[in-house]
Amino acid sequence: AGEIEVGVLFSQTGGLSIVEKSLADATLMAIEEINAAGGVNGMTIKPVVEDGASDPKTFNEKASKLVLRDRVPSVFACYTSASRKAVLPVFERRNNMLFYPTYYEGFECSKNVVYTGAVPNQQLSNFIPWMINTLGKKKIFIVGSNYIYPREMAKVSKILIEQNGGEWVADEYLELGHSEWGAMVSKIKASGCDAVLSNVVGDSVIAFYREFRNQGISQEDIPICATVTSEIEIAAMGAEYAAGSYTSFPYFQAIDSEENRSFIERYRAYTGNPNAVTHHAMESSYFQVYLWKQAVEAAGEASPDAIRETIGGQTFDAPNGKVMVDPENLHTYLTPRIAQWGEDGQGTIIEAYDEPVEPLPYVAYGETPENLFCTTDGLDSAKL
Amino acid sequence: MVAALTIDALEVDFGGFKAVDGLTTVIDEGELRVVLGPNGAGKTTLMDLISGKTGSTGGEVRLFGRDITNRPEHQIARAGVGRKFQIPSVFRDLTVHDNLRVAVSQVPGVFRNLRLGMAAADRARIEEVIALTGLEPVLDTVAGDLSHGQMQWLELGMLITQQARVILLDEPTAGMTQAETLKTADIILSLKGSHTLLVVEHDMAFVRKIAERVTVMHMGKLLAEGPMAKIEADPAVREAYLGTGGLH
Amino acid sequence: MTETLFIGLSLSSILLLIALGLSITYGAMGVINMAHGELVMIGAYTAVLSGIYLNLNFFLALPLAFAVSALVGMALERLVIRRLYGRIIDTLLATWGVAIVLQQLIRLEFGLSFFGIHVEGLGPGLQSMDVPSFLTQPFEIGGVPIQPYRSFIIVVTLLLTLLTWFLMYRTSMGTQVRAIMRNPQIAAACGIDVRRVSAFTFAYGSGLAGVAGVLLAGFKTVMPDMGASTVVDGFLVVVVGGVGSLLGTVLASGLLGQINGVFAILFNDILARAVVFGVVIAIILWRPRGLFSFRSR
Amino acid sequence: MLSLANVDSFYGRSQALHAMTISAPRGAVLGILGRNGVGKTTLLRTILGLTDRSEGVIALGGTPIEAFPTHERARAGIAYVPQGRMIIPDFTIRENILMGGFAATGARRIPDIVPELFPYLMDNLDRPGGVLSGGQQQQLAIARALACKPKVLLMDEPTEGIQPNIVAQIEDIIIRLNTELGLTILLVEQNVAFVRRAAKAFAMIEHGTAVESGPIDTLTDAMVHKHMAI
Amino acid sequence: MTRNTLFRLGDWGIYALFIVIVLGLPLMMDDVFWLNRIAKYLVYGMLGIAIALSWGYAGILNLGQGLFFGLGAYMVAMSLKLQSYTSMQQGSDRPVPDFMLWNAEPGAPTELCCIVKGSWLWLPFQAQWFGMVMAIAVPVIVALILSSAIFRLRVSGVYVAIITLALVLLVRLLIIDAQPVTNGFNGLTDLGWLTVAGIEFDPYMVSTYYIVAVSTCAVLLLTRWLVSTRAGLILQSTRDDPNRARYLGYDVAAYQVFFFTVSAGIAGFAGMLYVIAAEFASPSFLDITFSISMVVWAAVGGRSSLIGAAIGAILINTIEATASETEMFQEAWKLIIGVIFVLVVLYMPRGLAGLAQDLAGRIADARVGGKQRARTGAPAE
Ligand SMILES: Nc1ncnc2c1ncn2[C@@H]1O[C@H](COP(=O)(O)OP(=O)(O)OP(=O)(O)O)[C@@H](O)[C@H]1O
Ligand SMILES: Nc1ncnc2c1ncn2[C@@H]1O[C@H](COP(=O)(O)OP(=O)(O)OP(=O)(O)O)[C@@H](O)[C@H]1O
Ligand SMILES: [Mg+2]
Ligand SMILES: [Mg+2]
Repeated sequence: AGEIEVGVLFSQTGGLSIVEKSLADATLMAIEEINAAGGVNGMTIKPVVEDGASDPKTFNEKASKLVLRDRVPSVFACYTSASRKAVLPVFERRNNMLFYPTYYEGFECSKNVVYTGAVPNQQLSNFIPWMINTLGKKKIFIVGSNYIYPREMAKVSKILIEQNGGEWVADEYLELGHSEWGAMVSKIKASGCDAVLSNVVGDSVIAFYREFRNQGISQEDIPICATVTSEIEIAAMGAEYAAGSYTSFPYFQAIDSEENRSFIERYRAYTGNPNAVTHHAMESSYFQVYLWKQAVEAAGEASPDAIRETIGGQTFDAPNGKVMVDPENLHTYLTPRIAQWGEDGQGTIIEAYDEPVEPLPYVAYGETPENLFCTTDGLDSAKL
Repeated sequence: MVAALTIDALEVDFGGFKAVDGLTTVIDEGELRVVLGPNGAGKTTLMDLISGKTGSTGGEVRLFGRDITNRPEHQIARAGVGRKFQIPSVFRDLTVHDNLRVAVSQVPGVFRNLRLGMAAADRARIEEVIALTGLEPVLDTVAGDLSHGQMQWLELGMLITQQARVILLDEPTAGMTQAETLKTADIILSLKGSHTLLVVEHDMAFVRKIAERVTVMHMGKLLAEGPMAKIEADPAVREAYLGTGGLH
Repeated sequence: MTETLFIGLSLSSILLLIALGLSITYGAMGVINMAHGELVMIGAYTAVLSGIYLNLNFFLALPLAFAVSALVGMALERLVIRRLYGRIIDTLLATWGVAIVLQQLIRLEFGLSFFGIHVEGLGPGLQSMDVPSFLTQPFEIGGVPIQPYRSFIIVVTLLLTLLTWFLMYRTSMGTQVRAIMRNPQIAAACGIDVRRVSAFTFAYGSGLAGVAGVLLAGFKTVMPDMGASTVVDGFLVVVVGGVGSLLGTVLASGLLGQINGVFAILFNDILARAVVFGVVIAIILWRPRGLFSFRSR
Repeated sequence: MLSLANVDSFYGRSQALHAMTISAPRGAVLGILGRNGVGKTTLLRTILGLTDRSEGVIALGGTPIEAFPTHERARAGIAYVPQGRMIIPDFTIRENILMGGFAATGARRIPDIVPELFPYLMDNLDRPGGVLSGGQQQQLAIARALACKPKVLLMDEPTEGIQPNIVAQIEDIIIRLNTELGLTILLVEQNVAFVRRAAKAFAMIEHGTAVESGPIDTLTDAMVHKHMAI
Repeated sequence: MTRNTLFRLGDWGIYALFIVIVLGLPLMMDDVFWLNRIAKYLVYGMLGIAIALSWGYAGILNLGQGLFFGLGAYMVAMSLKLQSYTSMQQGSDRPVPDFMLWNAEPGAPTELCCIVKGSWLWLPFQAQWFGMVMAIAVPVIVALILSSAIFRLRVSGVYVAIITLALVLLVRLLIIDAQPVTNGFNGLTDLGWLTVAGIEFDPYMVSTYYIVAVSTCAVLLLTRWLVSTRAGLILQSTRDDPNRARYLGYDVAAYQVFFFTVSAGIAGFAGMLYVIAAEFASPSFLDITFSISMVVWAAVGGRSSLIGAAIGAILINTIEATASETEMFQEAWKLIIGVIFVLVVLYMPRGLAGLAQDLAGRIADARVGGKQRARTGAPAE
């Protein structure tokens, strides 16, 4: 009996609510399911939902409310790195646990965060070799939104491109949230590249694909290979604009498994929207609640220290398959997949690892499975 | 003796149209000079040029021998030129008293004005001006709420508080009753001698009361200059300004 | 070279499209309407919803969006702006509040989401509008590649600009609008029905925003806060051009668009935007009342 | 033609007219006198509905108009030459004149009498109004008022800032407008001599109320002294 | 007692009450979270004061006040970043911000001087006092240069607003683009705590609250003094009629520059305090929405009242916080805030302070019984 409170902090209002609302929904759905199945250690989970309002200042304030005032032992929160960075001091200084569901650029090794989204190696380690070797595209134009994630993805990509005998012809950025792609796309056309690696995020994605098509570039000649374009953006741009392009993610709505089909169905029922799409970060938002539950059950209590002790090594059969929290760096083993988008707005998975891949948050810095920077006692500075 | 205000071949060109066109005149210290001229003759523009509101395109203005042509307005004001506008211009959101307090400061700089309160001398001067202009009953009224006439008074009062040595008055009695006009004339006459005044006015009764030397402008040029009596008799002036000639 | 010019031109036309409505509501009526972007957004949603529910095609959505945004604008004028004429900063603040409300209303599906009702096409998510395929298929005329959608935007913008110019400077309505802007009391005393003319003018400016919304929806994302970022650009254009000068608005959008295009092609988009901001600051410092403005004495 | 009965008028919370009662029969030239700030301008603005609020009856040719919005009153035939002229600076002289015509029915055009009265304006139709001198603007304001073919003309200190020979001419104009066009004129003036010459009747205002009124020859120096001295 | 004395007493009474409450709050409340939150809101209050000073008193609407807030925040955050544990962790005994390491070109020296282009700018920030001084100095210098250009060239009204707006957008763009030295979009996080004389100021400690509270009260009194001086009066006159002020011999631009700069300095100071209370600096401080919000706070409180604007900022933020944390309003709170803004502008054009003044006016009228006209327009407090 009894209740256990957890924090749920995403943007319910403001520009980022477009995506973050679905993360909050997925989190709350998982909580509801767990409660329906008897809760955790016999206790009902009570979510304390707060609105980050798409503003780091608000995220910081609400995080401190959840941690210091409501004293929840764990918080499921944040989509953008900027908001995670804004709440991080609260979690680290007050020793609380943050569960972060988004793919991000890496370079973090916090004892207070469990990262369940992909890090660069989990999106790129198969993608770039595949582009060059299977797809046969050697000259690659890298574009992104102007912030940390695309820049770091570009850095990792460049290393991988060179290792695989390809060549990157440009590395260009557009201001986050902007959608005037005229100049960029004509540069792409003029550059003589074979493929575009896109780290463009948010609503800019839609404008990008549309402009691409409007300037008459076909996905056959120069395919867009994206790391962030998910089902949300595809649905919004109109499937015909993306048809033929590729995305690399651990999760796609099109994954053909019983777990996933049931997950999609439950999510649609939960949100009351029969067309609701599922995507990587929201799937992570979903399964990380289960990982948390298992950790609490393993520890027998829910204190942040106890959760940190037991979360490492937890595995779960998520809609995308098996996932596992790496005990060294609290990031998550995920299975990289590549999908090609079809006319129906769904991806066809054309390439996937057989099993989950180890997360390497410092891969751009030279981290390899043999040479881990992030250890159980934090970042190993000697290696940097 | 150096003249208070020397205007030397002053000229301004508004895209081909010369509103003031080679005007020359000399005003002695303590003199009260009336400037007459038809509407559009360039009287207000002349004041604009003297006070720095408009930049001249030729000629010179000298204040007590010092060249002030095309200097920034506040420097000209500091050099001793005070000005009243045709449309009354006061600080509409401040009270009458605050208007006078702004005018009284003798130091221009920001830092030297960073103090509370007023020097005794300043306070005395404000009292004097209040007495002179009869603004006592409205001291705490916001200037924007004054009637047209009261605003004219206040503006005149501010010039006196400001201790300008040369005062330019553009139609100071516009919109005043006859009685008020007469009172204004008295104030102006009482300033004569201690201040140098340049007055533009169309009200001939008022002009007759105060005028000694008169300058008449027409189409930006000097039409006539001399004592009032001579001016009134001048056929050119009658034709252009006083008499019943055609509208231009 | 022609390609760069074309990019600049199309950037200019989009700036102008947004600024046109503002140059009326701000330039002619003295209202800094921060909700202008939301009227653009409403125009875009009108296109989306009319596609879903009425099966209207893109071209029919244009007049419909004009009408819907104009009506919303008219309501806004009636309820809020009417009490604020002459208080320019207050119009900015109040319409800022209105913008928040409009965005949130779309996000909450007019409040229906509280009751668990989902309206297809609304809500916090991204929406899209279909563009007829002949407007997205580039073709060539004499070896010069033509981008039909952008060309279409340029043409529509041009037509709207001419229409606006005609209305403002060649009709008695235009004189009335401009008279009201300068001195509403005298305008009224001269027999102008200030309320009606203001309401219509505001509605017209808002309607232009609606049209802009549809055209933007063709290559941008439709979402509740899509307008918020456009309105700032619009204001920069109107102010640089000189408040109240339609010609100024046209030239300013031309100038800023071309500068943006050239720098984006020669260097990169980030620098281009920085340069645009720099140019805006420089122009205002150089001409403190914008490129074109009337100087009274 | 125009009459006010017991009119109170307000700016925000402050009252500027108190139970004002005056009337100007058809064809009258009513001179309105009074000190600064007694409410002369307010009276004219109240007739047009330009103050914040007013109460009482205002009638034009027998029809009560106090419920009309300003533009309706203008269309009913009241034209206004405001104190301070209020020319629209960036309109040309032509546009400024034609503006007045929005109150008139039919095509907007410059009334025939304008070239005759104000040749300067006709010669400079395309100059912006904002650069004109004060006197020129006054002429323009009168021309604008005439463009609406009014029945009643409200003039607020039309000689303020005008050169003497044109003052004489405005006097002629007022008389001509009155006799030739049959206009009823309310003339606010400080210049008593001018009023004596131009007006047929007078009203003396004090504290927002008409304290004396009658035909112009009943205006005594004593009244002037009593109500207009400082 | 005259009406004016009554007013003055009431006015000082409100200041005294505000200061007593702000300083006495920790005695009544021991919830560290709320103390920290109120400290942040007091910082916003300071921003309200800065806006009221430039907008209400000088008539200069600055839509880019976030620039100065952001600069102040970044300056102090830079020095606190170098004091953070992770900055010391990089294998050298001298601090290097962690993000510079992964933004560095491979093989670059891991020294602050030269790890990335421009990183040498960080060198002096190793001293905490330097960051704190710069937090005020940099906004002041930028404001001085900017406002000198603006006001010497007689830019006014909405054009000033647009220049400040364009500038804040420009600087925001540059901060985000200069990722190797600024950490771009993520801003500066993972900071050390402010340390004075060996004492660390945990943002959730009462002493940190007092740093903010005392600063706010000091700024309030300082600005109050400034506007009561003759210079303050002259400033208000330049707002009403700059030409008149010029012909009285005042260099209007100098007054505008001075007060604009003071306002910027206050905003920079506020930025610094915010970092101390919230432990991060972010380019979102330079978002247009934030700058406009500040203006709205001041409008709600009363644009021409310093304390009114401060209270407006605190009040609006408290309402936002409580509304958004009330389950019923979770999604609708923005709607409510938007409606409040509109209603305040429509029905309370002079904000809370105006409301209070009208109320006080009525009470005073009843007391004094006289029919003295209220001073309406002047910014009385
Ligand atoms: N900035 C300007 N641009 C163009 N023309 C101007 C400007 N300023 C003044 N003028 C013209 O210069 C002439 C003189 O104007 P000014 O105001 O000096 O006349 P004035 O003698 O003061 O007349 P009044 O007695 O009517 O006040 C007028 O014809 C006016 O139109
Ligand atoms: N817009 C306004 N708001 C508040 N009070 C006003 C306003 N306009 C005028 N008043 C007040 O109303 C009263 C009458 O003013 P009005 O302008 O009608 O006087 P007037 O007789 O025309 O004076 P003058 O001869 O100076 O033109 C004055 O006390 C004035 O302060
Ligand atoms: Mg003049
Ligand atoms: Mg009057």
